[in-house]
Amino acid sequence: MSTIIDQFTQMDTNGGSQLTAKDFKPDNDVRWCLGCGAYSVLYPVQKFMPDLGVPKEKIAFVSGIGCSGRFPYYMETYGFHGIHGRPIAIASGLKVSRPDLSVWVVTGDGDNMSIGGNHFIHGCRRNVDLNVLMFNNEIYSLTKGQYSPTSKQGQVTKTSPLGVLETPFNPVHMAIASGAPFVARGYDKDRFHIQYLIERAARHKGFSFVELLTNCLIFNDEAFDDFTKKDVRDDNTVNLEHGKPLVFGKEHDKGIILDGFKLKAVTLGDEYSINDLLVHDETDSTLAYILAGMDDDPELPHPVGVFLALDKKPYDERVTDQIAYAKEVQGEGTLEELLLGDDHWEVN
Amino acid sequence: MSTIIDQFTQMDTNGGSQLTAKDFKPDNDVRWCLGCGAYSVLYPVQKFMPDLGVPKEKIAFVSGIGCSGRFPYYMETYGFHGIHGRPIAIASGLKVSRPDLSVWVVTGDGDNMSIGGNHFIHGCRRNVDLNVLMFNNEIYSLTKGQYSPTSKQGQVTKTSPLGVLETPFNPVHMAIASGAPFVARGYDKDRFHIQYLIERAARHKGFSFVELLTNCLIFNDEAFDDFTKKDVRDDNTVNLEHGKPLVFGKEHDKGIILDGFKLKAVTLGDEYSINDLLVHDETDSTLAYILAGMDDDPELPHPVGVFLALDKKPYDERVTDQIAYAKEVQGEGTLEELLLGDDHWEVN
Amino acid sequence: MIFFGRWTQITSIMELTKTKISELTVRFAGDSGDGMQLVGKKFSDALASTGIDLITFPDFPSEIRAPEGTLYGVSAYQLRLGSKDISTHGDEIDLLVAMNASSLKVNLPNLKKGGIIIANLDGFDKRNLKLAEYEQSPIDTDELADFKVIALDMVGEARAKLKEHGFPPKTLKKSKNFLALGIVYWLIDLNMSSTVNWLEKKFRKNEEALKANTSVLQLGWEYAEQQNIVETQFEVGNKHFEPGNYRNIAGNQAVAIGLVAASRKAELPLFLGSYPITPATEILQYISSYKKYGVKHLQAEDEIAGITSAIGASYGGYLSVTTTSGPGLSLKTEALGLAVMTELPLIVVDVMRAGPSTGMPTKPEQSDLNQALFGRHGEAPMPVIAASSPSDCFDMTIEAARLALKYMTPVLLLTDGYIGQSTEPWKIPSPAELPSLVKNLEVDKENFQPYMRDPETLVRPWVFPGMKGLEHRIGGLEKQDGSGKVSYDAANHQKMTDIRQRKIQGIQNDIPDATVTGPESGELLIVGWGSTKGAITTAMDRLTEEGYDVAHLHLKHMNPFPKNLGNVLANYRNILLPEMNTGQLKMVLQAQYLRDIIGFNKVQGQPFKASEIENKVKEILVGEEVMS
Amino acid sequence: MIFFGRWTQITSIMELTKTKISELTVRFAGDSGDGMQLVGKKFSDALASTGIDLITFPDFPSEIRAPEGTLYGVSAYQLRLGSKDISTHGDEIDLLVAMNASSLKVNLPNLKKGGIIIANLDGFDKRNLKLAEYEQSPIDTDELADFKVIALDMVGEARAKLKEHGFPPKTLKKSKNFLALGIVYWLIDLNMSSTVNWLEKKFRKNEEALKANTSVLQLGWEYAEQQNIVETQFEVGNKHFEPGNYRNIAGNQAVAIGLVAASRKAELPLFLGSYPITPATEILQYISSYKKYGVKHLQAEDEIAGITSAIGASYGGYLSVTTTSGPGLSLKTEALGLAVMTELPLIVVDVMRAGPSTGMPTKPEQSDLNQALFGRHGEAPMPVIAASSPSDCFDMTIEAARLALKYMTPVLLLTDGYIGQSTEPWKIPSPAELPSLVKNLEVDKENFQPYMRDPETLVRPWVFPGMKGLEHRIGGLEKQDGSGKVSYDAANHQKMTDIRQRKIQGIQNDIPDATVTGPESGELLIVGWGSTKGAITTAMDRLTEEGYDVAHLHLKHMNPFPKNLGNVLANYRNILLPEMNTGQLKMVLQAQYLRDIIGFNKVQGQPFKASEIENKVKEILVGEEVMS
Ligand SMILES: Cc1ncc(C[n+]2csc(CCOP(=O)(O)OP(=O)(O)O)c2C)c(N)n1
Ligand SMILES: Cc1ncc(C[n+]2csc(CCOP(=O)(O)OP(=O)(O)O)c2C)c(N)n1
Ligand code: SF4
Ligand code: SF4
Ligand SMILES: [Mg+2]
Ligand SMILES: [Mg+2]
Repeated sequence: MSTIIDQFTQMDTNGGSQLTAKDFKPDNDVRWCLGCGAYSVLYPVQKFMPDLGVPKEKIAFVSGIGCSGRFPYYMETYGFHGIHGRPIAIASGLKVSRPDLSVWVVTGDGDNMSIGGNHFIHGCRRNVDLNVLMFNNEIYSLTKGQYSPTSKQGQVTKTSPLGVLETPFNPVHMAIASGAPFVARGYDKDRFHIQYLIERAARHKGFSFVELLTNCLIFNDEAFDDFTKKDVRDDNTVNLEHGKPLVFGKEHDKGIILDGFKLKAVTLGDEYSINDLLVHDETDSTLAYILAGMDDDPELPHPVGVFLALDKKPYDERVTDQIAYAKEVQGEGTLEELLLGDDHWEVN
Repeated sequence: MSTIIDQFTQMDTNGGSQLTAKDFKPDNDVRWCLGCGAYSVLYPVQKFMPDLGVPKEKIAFVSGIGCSGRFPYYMETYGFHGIHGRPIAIASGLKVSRPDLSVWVVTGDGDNMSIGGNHFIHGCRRNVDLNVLMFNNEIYSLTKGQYSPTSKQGQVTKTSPLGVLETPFNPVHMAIASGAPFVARGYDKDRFHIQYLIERAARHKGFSFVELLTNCLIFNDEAFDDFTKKDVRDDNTVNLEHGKPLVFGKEHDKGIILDGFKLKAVTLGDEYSINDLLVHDETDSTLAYILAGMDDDPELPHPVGVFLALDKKPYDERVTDQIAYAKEVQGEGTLEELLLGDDHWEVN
Repeated sequence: MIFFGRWTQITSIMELTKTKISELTVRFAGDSGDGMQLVGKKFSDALASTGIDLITFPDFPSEIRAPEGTLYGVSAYQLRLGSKDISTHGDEIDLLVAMNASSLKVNLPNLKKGGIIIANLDGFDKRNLKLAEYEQSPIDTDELADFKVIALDMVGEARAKLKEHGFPPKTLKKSKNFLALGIVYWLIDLNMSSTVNWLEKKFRKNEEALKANTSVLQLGWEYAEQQNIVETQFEVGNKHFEPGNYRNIAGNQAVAIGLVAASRKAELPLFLGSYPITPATEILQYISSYKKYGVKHLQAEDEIAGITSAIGASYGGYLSVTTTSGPGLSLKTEALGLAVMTELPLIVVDVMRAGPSTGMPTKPEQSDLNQALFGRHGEAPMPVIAASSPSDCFDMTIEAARLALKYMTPVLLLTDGYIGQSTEPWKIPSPAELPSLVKNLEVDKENFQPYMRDPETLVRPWVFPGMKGLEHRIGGLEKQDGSGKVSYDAANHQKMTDIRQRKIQGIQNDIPDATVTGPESGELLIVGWGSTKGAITTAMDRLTEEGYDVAHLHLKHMNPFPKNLGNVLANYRNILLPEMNTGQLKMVLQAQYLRDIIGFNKVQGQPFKASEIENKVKEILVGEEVMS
Repeated sequence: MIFFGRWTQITSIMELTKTKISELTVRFAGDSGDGMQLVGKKFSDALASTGIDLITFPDFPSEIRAPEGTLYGVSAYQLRLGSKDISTHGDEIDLLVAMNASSLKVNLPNLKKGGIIIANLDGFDKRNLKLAEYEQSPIDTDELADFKVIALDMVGEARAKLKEHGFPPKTLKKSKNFLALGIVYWLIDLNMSSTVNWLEKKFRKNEEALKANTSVLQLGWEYAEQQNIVETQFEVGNKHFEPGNYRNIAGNQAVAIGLVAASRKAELPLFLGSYPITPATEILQYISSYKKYGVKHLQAEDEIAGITSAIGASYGGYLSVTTTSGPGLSLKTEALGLAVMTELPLIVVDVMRAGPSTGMPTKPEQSDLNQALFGRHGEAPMPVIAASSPSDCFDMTIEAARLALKYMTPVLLLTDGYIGQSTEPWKIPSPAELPSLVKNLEVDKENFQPYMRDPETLVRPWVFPGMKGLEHRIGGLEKQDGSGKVSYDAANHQKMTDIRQRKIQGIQNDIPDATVTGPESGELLIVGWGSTKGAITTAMDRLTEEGYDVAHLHLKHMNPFPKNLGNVLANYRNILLPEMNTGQLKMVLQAQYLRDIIGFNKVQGQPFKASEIENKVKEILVGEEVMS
């Protein structure tokens, strides 16, 4: 059914290729604190947008509540600043109804994993073609510093003066276990890499989840410094690249091997060569899960990059297909037919 | 602080050991359909209760809404029939406030994984010492047959006349990824095994999640027949036992081996002996995750038994400890001190 | 033993005669497994298609399949049929089919003195009697002396019959409901062909089942005829139906169809985001079967995702809907505020059930009105409307869509479990007759601002992603008048609050005046809303016949009220307001019009009986209580 | 250039003199990073501890740390101080500290003609002027001609001073707020020792910082003295405080302390289930720091888990609480119904903010009253009470606990972001003075039924797991009277609905009568509720002084209302109801008492000014509009 929507949206629309990052900056101030990790996502996104090849009126950013939730105000596209925890649900309705749009979700660790946890896991499972950027600063920032579901056990915050009692979620684990076909992670101190991940997420058809470690300098400063600062980064992170062995270290002298289903960090040299190393396979969800487990092992570097990229038909396409199928098999339904139903009778 | 609660609950309480299953049956009818899989959980629970060694006034069953939600009415203990999706949250409040109780949660695949999904994952993570029995019949039964988050892709239900479009959750995967320390699975056609799992769950300190495959003969009959019926059961399931190799098959002639991090079914004989088989380790959460993945592979049997049993201090104990610590370090707080605060002044 | 209360003519004994009746209440009752819903439905289809008016009322137990024979396991299907306008499913039963002892026991209190009982003896064995808590079979005692009892062993009779045809006995148990139905058909001398046709369709591929069922149905008829079970058959005249196409329709189905109709008339695609909940689930089920109509739906993980996904689709330019019942409405309240703030069109259907909390999920009530009107934090006004009958659900759904689209606002449509599941014959409109629906899609691109407004209606434009050059941001924070930018300005907040309120209040100018049935002024006005309409109408008919000075005003718009409402109320000395709650509309009317209103409140999970309202009116007017 | 509005005495020019004042409104304004909240707080502590009465009002931007110098980034701390009862934070500013151009611009409209401005020149440089959208510095133009301006380069002054002491310059920027504070101290000739003491405590381990800060504070004083910045210092007399212990307290803190106090007096442990939300988060934060008092809390995954975990703990025998603000209250509505149905004690605190939807989270409003009273599906009545000042939050928290425990019911306590964050001196009660709280723990074990009731109060017993022999099941389904078993019985549902309503209504007999300040009958009664009390009281003082015939009734119990309320209302010709909403209490009062009420509605995210109420009263009484 060609609808009014087509009529109103298909007028003089052209590709977005002549645009530049500047076209995506609206004329209002960015109101994050100077130095907030959120900028490190905003700029790469603005930069990448022209390459997306989608006209900006066909792009929508949906967010929840939190510092991260302000993101849509900083993008000169369509934007919807939803309520706390619900951006994935809102965006799902938008994308299912409007598969022609490029729909992005911006959320926080509290927004997405605390109040929004149910929509998150169902989003992963349902696989609507959304690009979800989760700003994980391991704290509730907008409400000024309470612990979040990703805060560390023992962390002192305004609501845990003697330390957090819970163990944190591993967002990558959750996404994989819930069925997300695309799962990645980056951190604010490497904007270049973030831009790569954003591009990958955008190109992936289906639910793409990108965890972005963004420092909140006010309420949880230096949360990721032990592995994201320039000087320690190479030794304490490993970048996952499809088809490539897991090498890390300043001197590229370390790597990860697989021992049964356990990961071990080794030094390249006499005992181990690059050929012994685990080779990353983005299409294996069990491997992705195992790799994400490195976070919990102090002996292992923190994994970043694309954990998983599975081909899986998105829900919104399935909906379209099912409708097409029904029309084909049952015939296109007319209103008259529906009104009359099977059991009507006539009075003359 | 010894409270009024102690005063009212510590009177003439004795152990539960002289009790029998009959003592746990209240005098009202069970109102499930005859032949419902739910009975296969009810009876083992009633049977096990005397062995729990807890007086029945110290036992509480909390449930949500669904056919399964009626469970507390069938137990002569304390019982709370909550609202849809919230039993874990209610039970968490109960157990955190009353660590002296044995608190059980009865929930359904809809109650726990659809509307209650957020409380489920946070329950796993928070690790309050609850015993959660999830009746998974892969359908919403009480509302008469709509698909649930565990319904199979393509399944025809009242709300999916042309087939479900989503892929189902794997509840065991979800529980493990969310941090549950104890995760198990049983099915209605083996009540003896269910009783074992219930006992294990009860004895485990911390959040224990038991997925129970219970057939709904009205709205989703035979959902599990292909691997739980007597004649196919041995070939199509494998029972996980700690420290034991993964053998299955009517003739105990098949087994599971680990190839890297992949599982494979093999026939014991010339090529493989029992010593080649994967030995189950309940304390390894990565292994547990890998094992749960067998569900997705048609070549592999469905795993049942205890996937994971990790030692992890429950949240409710941590709360108690933190309070004790605060009292020790800061001194026991008096009301007077709190009222006066740090900055008061006196007017004469 | 037989006393035909309202029947107009009794002919001589011994010879089979016919009694013309204008109304009759029939109730099929048995176990959940006895197929009472099915025969009830088939019977009402047959009636309706021969031009008899009716209202049906399915009445299930809350258990899916309660243990056989229990009192709480009784499932019933009631209908009132007649040759004149029927507006309720009937207060008292004239004809009761009781498939077992429990179903007799549960329904006896509502059986009219002199009514007929068709009892299945098979269901009065020892076990059944015990479960029904009878010491002795009531059929053998004089407990039923006041009624005409037709008792037979349906299974035995059917067995004998089927044996003739050489059918295996396992088909037996399942078809005894058709035997009962055959008897009922004979009693009102109604052609069974519509039911036979249906059986033929259903068992197209199973000749044996077809033959078994049709012959058992036939057997019922024959049995009744040959045993001379009553001296007189009933004859129901036809109602004068206007020419046109008709069908039996339940409220939930009417909502579903109405949604599609509205979307077609608005030339907008339809989106439903919903989570199952009794008694609203059927709407979701119908919609999910409308794939060939191009309808999209999302069975959400919970009610919050139901409404927020619908808001997302509305933002995307769809006619968007979410459906639920009480507990679900509670969960949607936060998101309703978002829809108010973003001023997006949205239809929210609440099929009310008995509360509070889980309450009595299968029973109707009107106790969500407060929640609908006031159940949101902050100042979040939105239109609230209510449907008054199964078929009115169709009209009010279209009205909900009209208001939502025209005024860029969420609209709450209230129905309840009673009209949601009851059926009545409905004159099917042709698509062309249905009103076209206005949308706010035209914008002045040059001066575009997301919160620019039509100076009259105060409505903002609907601008959705894909519209070039109109990119903008909206959300739940307070926004600057016009620009829609986030604003914490004090005066602006006042202004926006006022605008949001005036916009909704202004709908007064766009809804029909309240009209009254009966005298335009006088002693007593009955004000009703929602599903009480049938009972009030029936009561009104009787009262008017008896010469009482009563008028009836049925409200469909609860926010805003019709403009003339205050004036109408002022014309009556007394105002009586029957509600299935403790007085929710009463409070709002009192607050708004400072009129003292007599509340008549029934909170029993049961619709009003016409007689209850009748008596209440008499009590007020005559000043003395009249026994019901 | 100086005009001292209300000051009683001006002495001769040239020589430093003192002016006695009875009230003064001071506002510290600057960037979020300028430490205005800190100096405001320290100043008010010093004032209060020397016996000066005051109310404070912190007023932050909604951004965590908005870009420096912007208009929307201004953070302010206002206080009204005086030698008589102070009940609001002041309408117009007498003394404004403006640390930069934006803070001047934003606050100038509220500065009283003749008021004093202490401006930090450093914050009026080019960049700052531009951000504040000034073409030219207002200090150099005649824009400020109506005010007394004291402008100095605080950073420069401080630098010079610190150099003397040999301190490194990096301590500079951070301590300029103390320089401003020193000037203010001098202006009212107030002893700085309490602030110096605090600095000493704070910098116990950092001598350098201590010295730097104290000497900058001192510098402010000296600067003011030596520069002769004004001809006359202010002298604030002391208010007569009753003997006792006092502290400055904010409403949120008072709630937190009140909860612990209630739990101690009830001899019950305390449980809080909550999810952070502005402006209620502080209650959760305070409670989470009360571990040594044995308090348990669960920071839940969402508001629903917050309330349901609290219900679980209540079922377990704890005094249980959940705290939130508007959007969170919306999410809790379903579970509130469960608490009503299970009849368990529960305190729900809603610190109201401006809505709808996300609205203006940092701004106060009174627009959740409807939601509190009516925002649940089904018939789910519960007590609703409201606190009227920061310290009243303590009393009303104890009242909430009293009602919850005595009547086995959830209780909704409404406060708002204004009184939640404002402070006032509070006379600290001794634990012994506080009321003991009744619980329903005694049961007749022999005849125990979970829904057996006290015949008078209709309250059921509180029986929690662990009590031997009393095992039973409760839940959200309708229950049989007495036994508490699930029941779908029609008459029973009516009965239980009535009981639940009568139980709550019966609380009327257990709450104080409504009392009036002012004449017991007459022309005009101002009815208020919640945080409007301060403004109404101040307005009343002025009006009474001026001889107007006005009375004031402040409601604390909104459901049920005090028994005598109808009678009281009947004693006045006009009733004026100022509310920070569009008329929510007005509606309820009109519905209940059929009285026409004059609503005075401010929905601006700002508390009422006393002058607004004053003028409104005059408008009504004199019949002519008076300019504000
Ligand atoms: C229903 C509701 N509950 C609570 C809040 C308060 N709230 C706003 S943001 C937030 C947490 C944000 O944390 P996160 O998602 O991590 O975002 P961040 O500010 O850290 O980017 C909370 C609790 C709200 N706005 N709405
Ligand atoms: C808030 C709310 N939403 C929806 C419902 C309706 N409802 C009751 S049970 C149920 C699904 C139950 O499914 P499941 O948990 O799998 O239980 P089962 O009946 O299959 O045991 C639903 C949707 C409800 N009672 N409350
Ligand atoms: S408070 Fe933290 S997360 Fe928020 S804008 Fe500032 S630095 Fe960023
Ligand atoms: S409907 Fe299904 S799940 Fe429910 S009681 Fe019957 S068989 Fe069991
Ligand atoms: Mg965060
Ligand atoms: Mg189920």
